[in-house]
Amino acid sequence: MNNFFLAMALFLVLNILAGLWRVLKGPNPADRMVAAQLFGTTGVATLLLLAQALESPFIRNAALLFALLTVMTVLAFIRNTSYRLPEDEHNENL
Amino acid sequence: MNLNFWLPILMLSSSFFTGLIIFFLKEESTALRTTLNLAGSIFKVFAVHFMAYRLLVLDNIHQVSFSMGLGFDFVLRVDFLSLMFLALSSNLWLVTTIYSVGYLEGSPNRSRFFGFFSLCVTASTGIALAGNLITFFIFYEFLTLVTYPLVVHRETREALEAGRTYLWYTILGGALLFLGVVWLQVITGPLDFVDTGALEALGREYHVSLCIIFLILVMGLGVKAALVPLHGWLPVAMVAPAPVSALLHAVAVVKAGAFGIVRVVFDVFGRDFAGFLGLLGPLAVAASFTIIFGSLRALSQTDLKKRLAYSTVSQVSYITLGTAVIAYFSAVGAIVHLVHQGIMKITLFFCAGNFAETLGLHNIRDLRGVGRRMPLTAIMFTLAVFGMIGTPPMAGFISKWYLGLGALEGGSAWILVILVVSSLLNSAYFLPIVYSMWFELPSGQWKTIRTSRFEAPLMLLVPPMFTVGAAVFAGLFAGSNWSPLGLARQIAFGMGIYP
Amino acid sequence: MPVGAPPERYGNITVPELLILIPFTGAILCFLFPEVLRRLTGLLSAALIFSNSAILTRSIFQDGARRLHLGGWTEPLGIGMSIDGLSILFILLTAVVGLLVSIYSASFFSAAQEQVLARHFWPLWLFLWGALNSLFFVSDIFNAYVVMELVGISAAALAALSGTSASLTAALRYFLLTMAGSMAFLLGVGFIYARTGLLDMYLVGTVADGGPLMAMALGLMTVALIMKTALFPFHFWLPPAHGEAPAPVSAILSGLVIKGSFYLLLRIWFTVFQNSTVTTHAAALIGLLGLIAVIWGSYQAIIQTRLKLIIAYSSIGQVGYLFLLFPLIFMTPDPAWKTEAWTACIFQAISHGLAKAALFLAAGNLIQASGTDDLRSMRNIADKLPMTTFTLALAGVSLMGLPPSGGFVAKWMLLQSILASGQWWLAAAPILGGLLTAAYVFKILSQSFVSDDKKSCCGNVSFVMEKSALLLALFSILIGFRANEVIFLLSEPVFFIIPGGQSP
Amino acid sequence: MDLVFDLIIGLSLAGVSWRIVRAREHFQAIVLFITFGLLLSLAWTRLKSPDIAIAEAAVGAGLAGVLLMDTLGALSSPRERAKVVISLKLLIPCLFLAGLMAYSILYIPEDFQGLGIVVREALPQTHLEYPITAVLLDFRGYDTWLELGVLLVAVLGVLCIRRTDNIKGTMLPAPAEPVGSWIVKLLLPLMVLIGGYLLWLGAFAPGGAFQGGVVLASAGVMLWQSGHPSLGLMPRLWWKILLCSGFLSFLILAFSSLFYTDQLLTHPATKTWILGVEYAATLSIALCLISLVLGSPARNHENKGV
Amino acid sequence: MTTVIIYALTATTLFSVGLYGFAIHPDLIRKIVSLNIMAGGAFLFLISLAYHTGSPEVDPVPQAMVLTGIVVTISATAFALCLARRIKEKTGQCLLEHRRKDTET
Amino acid sequence: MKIYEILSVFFCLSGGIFFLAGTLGLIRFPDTYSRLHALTKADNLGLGFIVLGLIFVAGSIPESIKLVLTWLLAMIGSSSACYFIGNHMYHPPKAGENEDGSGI
Repeated sequence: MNNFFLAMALFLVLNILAGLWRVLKGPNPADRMVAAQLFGTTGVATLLLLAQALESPFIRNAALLFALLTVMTVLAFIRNTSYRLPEDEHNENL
Repeated sequence: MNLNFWLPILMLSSSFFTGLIIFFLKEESTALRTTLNLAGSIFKVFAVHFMAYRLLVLDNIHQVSFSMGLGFDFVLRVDFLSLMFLALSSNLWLVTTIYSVGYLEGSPNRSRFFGFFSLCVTASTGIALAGNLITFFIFYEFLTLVTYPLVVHRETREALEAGRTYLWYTILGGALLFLGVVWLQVITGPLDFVDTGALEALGREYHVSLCIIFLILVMGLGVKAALVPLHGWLPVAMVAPAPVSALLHAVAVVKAGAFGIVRVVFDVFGRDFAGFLGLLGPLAVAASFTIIFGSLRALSQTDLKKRLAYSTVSQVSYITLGTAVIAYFSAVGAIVHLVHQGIMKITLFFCAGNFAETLGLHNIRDLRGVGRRMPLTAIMFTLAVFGMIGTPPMAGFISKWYLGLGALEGGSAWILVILVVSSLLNSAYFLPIVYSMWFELPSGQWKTIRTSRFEAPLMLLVPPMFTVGAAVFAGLFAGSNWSPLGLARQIAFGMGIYP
Repeated sequence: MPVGAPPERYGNITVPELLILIPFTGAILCFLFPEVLRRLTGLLSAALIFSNSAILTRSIFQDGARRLHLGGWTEPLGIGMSIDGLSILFILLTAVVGLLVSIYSASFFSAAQEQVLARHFWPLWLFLWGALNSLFFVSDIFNAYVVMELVGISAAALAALSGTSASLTAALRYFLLTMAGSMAFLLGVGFIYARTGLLDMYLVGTVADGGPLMAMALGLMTVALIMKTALFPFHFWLPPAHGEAPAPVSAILSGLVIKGSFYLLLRIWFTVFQNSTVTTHAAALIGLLGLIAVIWGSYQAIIQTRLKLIIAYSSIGQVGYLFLLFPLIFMTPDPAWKTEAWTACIFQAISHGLAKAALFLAAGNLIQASGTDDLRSMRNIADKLPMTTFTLALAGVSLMGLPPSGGFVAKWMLLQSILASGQWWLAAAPILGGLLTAAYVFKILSQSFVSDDKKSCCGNVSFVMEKSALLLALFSILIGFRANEVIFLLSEPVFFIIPGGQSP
Repeated sequence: MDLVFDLIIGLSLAGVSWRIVRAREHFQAIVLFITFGLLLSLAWTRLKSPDIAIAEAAVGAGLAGVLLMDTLGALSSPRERAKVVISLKLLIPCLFLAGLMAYSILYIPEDFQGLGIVVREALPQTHLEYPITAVLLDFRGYDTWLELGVLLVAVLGVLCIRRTDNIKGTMLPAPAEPVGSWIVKLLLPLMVLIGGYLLWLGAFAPGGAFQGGVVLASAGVMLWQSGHPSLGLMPRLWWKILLCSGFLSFLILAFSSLFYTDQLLTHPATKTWILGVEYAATLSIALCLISLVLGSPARNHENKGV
Repeated sequence: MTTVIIYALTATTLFSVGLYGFAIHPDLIRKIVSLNIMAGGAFLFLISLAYHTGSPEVDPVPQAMVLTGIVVTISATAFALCLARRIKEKTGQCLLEHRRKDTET
Repeated sequence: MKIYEILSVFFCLSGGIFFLAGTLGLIRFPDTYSRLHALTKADNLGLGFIVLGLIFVAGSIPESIKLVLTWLLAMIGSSSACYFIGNHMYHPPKAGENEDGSGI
């Protein structure tokens, strides 16, 4: 049973790795941010699964924190990205 | 109060603290400064004579020694040789002080000048008193440090250049000496000058090392003693004021080097052991080369002080030459030349200073007919010149005579040739000056820089009179036990060198 | 409660811990207090630390080395502190330099425009002092990492104190390098822990052997500490950082902070790795770098035209001497000469600390008087500030290693052990280095013999500032006469780990 | 299965770190770095270190991202892209180093025993149940003290660089967003609650002063992000005292232990002390971190202090 | 043991990669990020040791060390970033290579 | 294998599928808005299913509550985050309007 959860966790990790492609590709910062956001949620799920698989319930607290705090990064992101938009048209064609 | 302990320390501090106090005096307080200076130097002269009395008559051994924690002690010890050097430096300090007071009257930065001047004397006192090579080295470096400000005293670009040259040479020499001293210490452990012969025990084992050490030491000392390839700083340093040149050439720097060579050969290695190592021959050759080379270069100089400087290069090497020959007479000649050359050369520089100061004459061409304008100075100059050439009965004759005898005794007759050639060259570069001073007409009007009741201010006239008198008496009464020659004999005896 | 043996205290009167507690308390108070009280608090703390250091020195001198266990937990569980002759010498150096720099700063930062600097200076400086003191007590490798970070951040903040863009850049460059070094050090801690499962230096030292893990740890830690000590290839951060900071800060950085990392390097090599096989090649390599540093740093100092940069580059050269220790210790068979080399390098560290602090403070006087530290401004200074000129000269003498200064004693012993160990190539350092040092020292001093036509000089410098710089310079000379005590402190009876020997 | 997981995590960590280094756009590097933190916390989880995982989550998900993004916003110009070329001159030494380290890792002894056993044996003598907290607060309390010192000095350094004595002078509230402030109203009490919970947990389970402090700090930062003055509400002296409180409580402990037991940092026999120290540490960690984050992003006020 | 080796290898790789990044990037923020990667490597190494004790219980000492290390690193990072920003404000660049131009002014 | 375990496995798997869908969307969708769209739905649901699956095996009520709380938080967080990003892109602050004066 634990192995199943571990496998699930692994699957989600692979998901994250696949999603990295979007981070690398962009093209605009918002895309990268969206991908990071997905990673956050996927990470929460992975941590929860791992908490189950490795039988260490306190890991759930880590998951909780991830869920709680990722929004801060986004808030910081929108505060600091006013200048990035002009790039879009240029990069969209890449 | 234990005089045996305190007297050497008093000797040092009499000039050291005078110097320190003078630094912080205001430029205007001339009277106080002069009083301090004179008090210090007169005290020192008395102290030296008192010490001589105690040493020669009462046989007291003056010694100061304390540990530096480095495997060696800081040792001050008075023996005959140091006494002689001390007497020379303290007397000439007094004389030069008087001269400088007159010479520098009204010029800027006098506090600094006299401060370093006193420290310079302290350093040469320390060199005289040093009881081992390490203590010697400490004062030797100190001397470098405190003479630099004197060389650049005029603050002109030229002076600074000269100062830089001087520093490079002497610091390099200091570094070599440092290397040699430490190396020797590593091989032998602490070694006082009285322990002559300790090296012989190690001779076989460390033959090569000792030879290299000797070479390094002589090179390190040779910089100050102006042995030929290392002499470059000396002519350049002539930009310094006349009393400085006088002191540098007669007592402090050049003599420190020569004195060091004497110490190394006689007291550290021992003459016989150095000879056994085969080191003295090359040394003699180097000295002879320097003698001839210096004289040849002097010939081509047109600046009076420069010519005198090259003459020093040549004359000081007589001392080295004397130490390099294993003979009683050579040793005595070398030691006595230490004094004779000092008093004669200082006279020449004083006179050159007088010419420059009162009439603004630097070049030899300009000296034509100066004998009529400044007869007293010219007479003194002439006397010193004859001494330098080695005409009897002047002091210079005594040294050359002994050196010649020593050459014969030591079986190195070729040295006689050197002596003769050198004397001829001496005449060749000195006599024309004398001739033109007395027998040629002045080329124009003298432009007087300073006026006084006599041909020059009194304070500039008395010192050379005193020194030239000393040179004459040292020659005339050479036979006395208390003349430099008499002392030199005693020193030779003290070192176990007999005829 | 606590396990293990009771603490080994020999003299009950002295409390070494106070040397850490007082500066930290002072720092906190300085931070909390309103600005008017900061200077007073700072000075008071400095005086207290100094007196405590003196008392502790006396006790170590009489009773020998000492070991403390924090929280009553003995090693390997808890963190220990060790105080032996080596640490007490550095503590004392810090105390002397620290006290005089504090007195100097009290006057230096008193000008109205400097008030804002003073506000930040005192807490940071006292924090740095506390951190340095704990660094010299350190006996646990991880603790060393934390302490090093504390030193690094406070030193970098101080380096940025003057707020010019050059100083900020220099501070950041320094800080990034220290941080990278700390990371390497931490990884080294990991490697040691992987091999031994221990963190206490002395315990590691007793069990550690060779092997790739230990070699790796040694390499990482050595590189980290060499970077922080600004040895030759990693020296580039030092001149701007030390040259751009305000004078008292430069004095602290050059006199003390780089000594801290060097001290740690000694501890790592001779305590932690005392029994493991260190290849002589590594030691020779470090020695070679030291030799190059001596020559290169001094050469760079010669070609500078700003006084503070000359002094800063001179630090690179002078620090190079310290690293000659490694080949000398590891390639000399005779233990007597090992001790000689050891003493020489510690002596060099101490006398350089004093002399360099004096030089920087004197440079500060110069800048305050003439508004610039261009060498040419020296020309007007010599008459106006004879005491500062004298300070420069005295400290310069010590740097050159002329007798009878502390630098002379150091170079003497260094050259002696070099010659005795037969590693001739190293002799170039004291000889050539001395020559080059003389060149730049006289380059500074000769300026004071040039009289400038326009005597448009200069602001006043307070008496206190001149005096404290002069005192430091005097100390750097006078320490030459007290070589015996230093040698005693570094010799066996009060010595926890003798290079190549065993722990007591 | 475990091994596959380990391998994947290991490889992806290495790969992501390489991409971070190679990324041309700074922003991309930062997003990747946030992902890197996520992967690291998975690794901590796998290595049975929930404490580290929680700390990493707290720091990596929130504060580190905010710090980097804010700085990036201030540092980069619009279209700035780094020129990232592979420099063999540097790569080869790094590869060599990696190779050496990899080689030496093979020598980690099979029967490695750390200090775990010693700690567990001594644990009953403390008043703490959880070994990591015991190590942090008791066995190696000195380290923790100095660590609080590092935090404090970093704040002092930031103040020094900004030439101000008060964090207030460096702050500017972010523009208000309707949704943002709604979110904050919702999340803030929860964050304080969770922070307290983690602190309370530390006595016997993964959690503790640092984790709690970071969550509290995040609450403060988030408050500021949504346009509230946050720390600006605090009186200056209180801000200072609370900033020091952790370090100060250790200092008081040190003095009193020195006075009573002649040893530094010996814990007195009551649990109150430890709790007191831990609470003070939490508060000051939170406040220091807020000050560190808010201390930097001065926009309009920044030149006044100079 | 294999797990430990895998993570330790990852750790050292991270350290080297971070070091490389630290060395090649002239840009300050990238340097600081690279430093954090190095830190991650060092921490991972310690934690992999903590895991490797043979017993089911994990060694608490390296964990405590890493916790301390994380605090230290985040403080240092924040401090460095603040310095970098200040440099940017003063010079308009966020590089370290403008020393020469700077000292002239 | 007990019934709740089977349920757990089922829910987890469905959660996994949603995540996969989200990732595919992230990779394949043509522009930022649609990626945003794909993501928000997918990962909230995916996490929800996984939480649901884990509740079956969590063992205790408080733990289950914590799991649900986590899900709720993640949902709030990610939806508001997506709102922020979308809003931000749709109404880009004009240059200079943002407080970002020194950044440029």
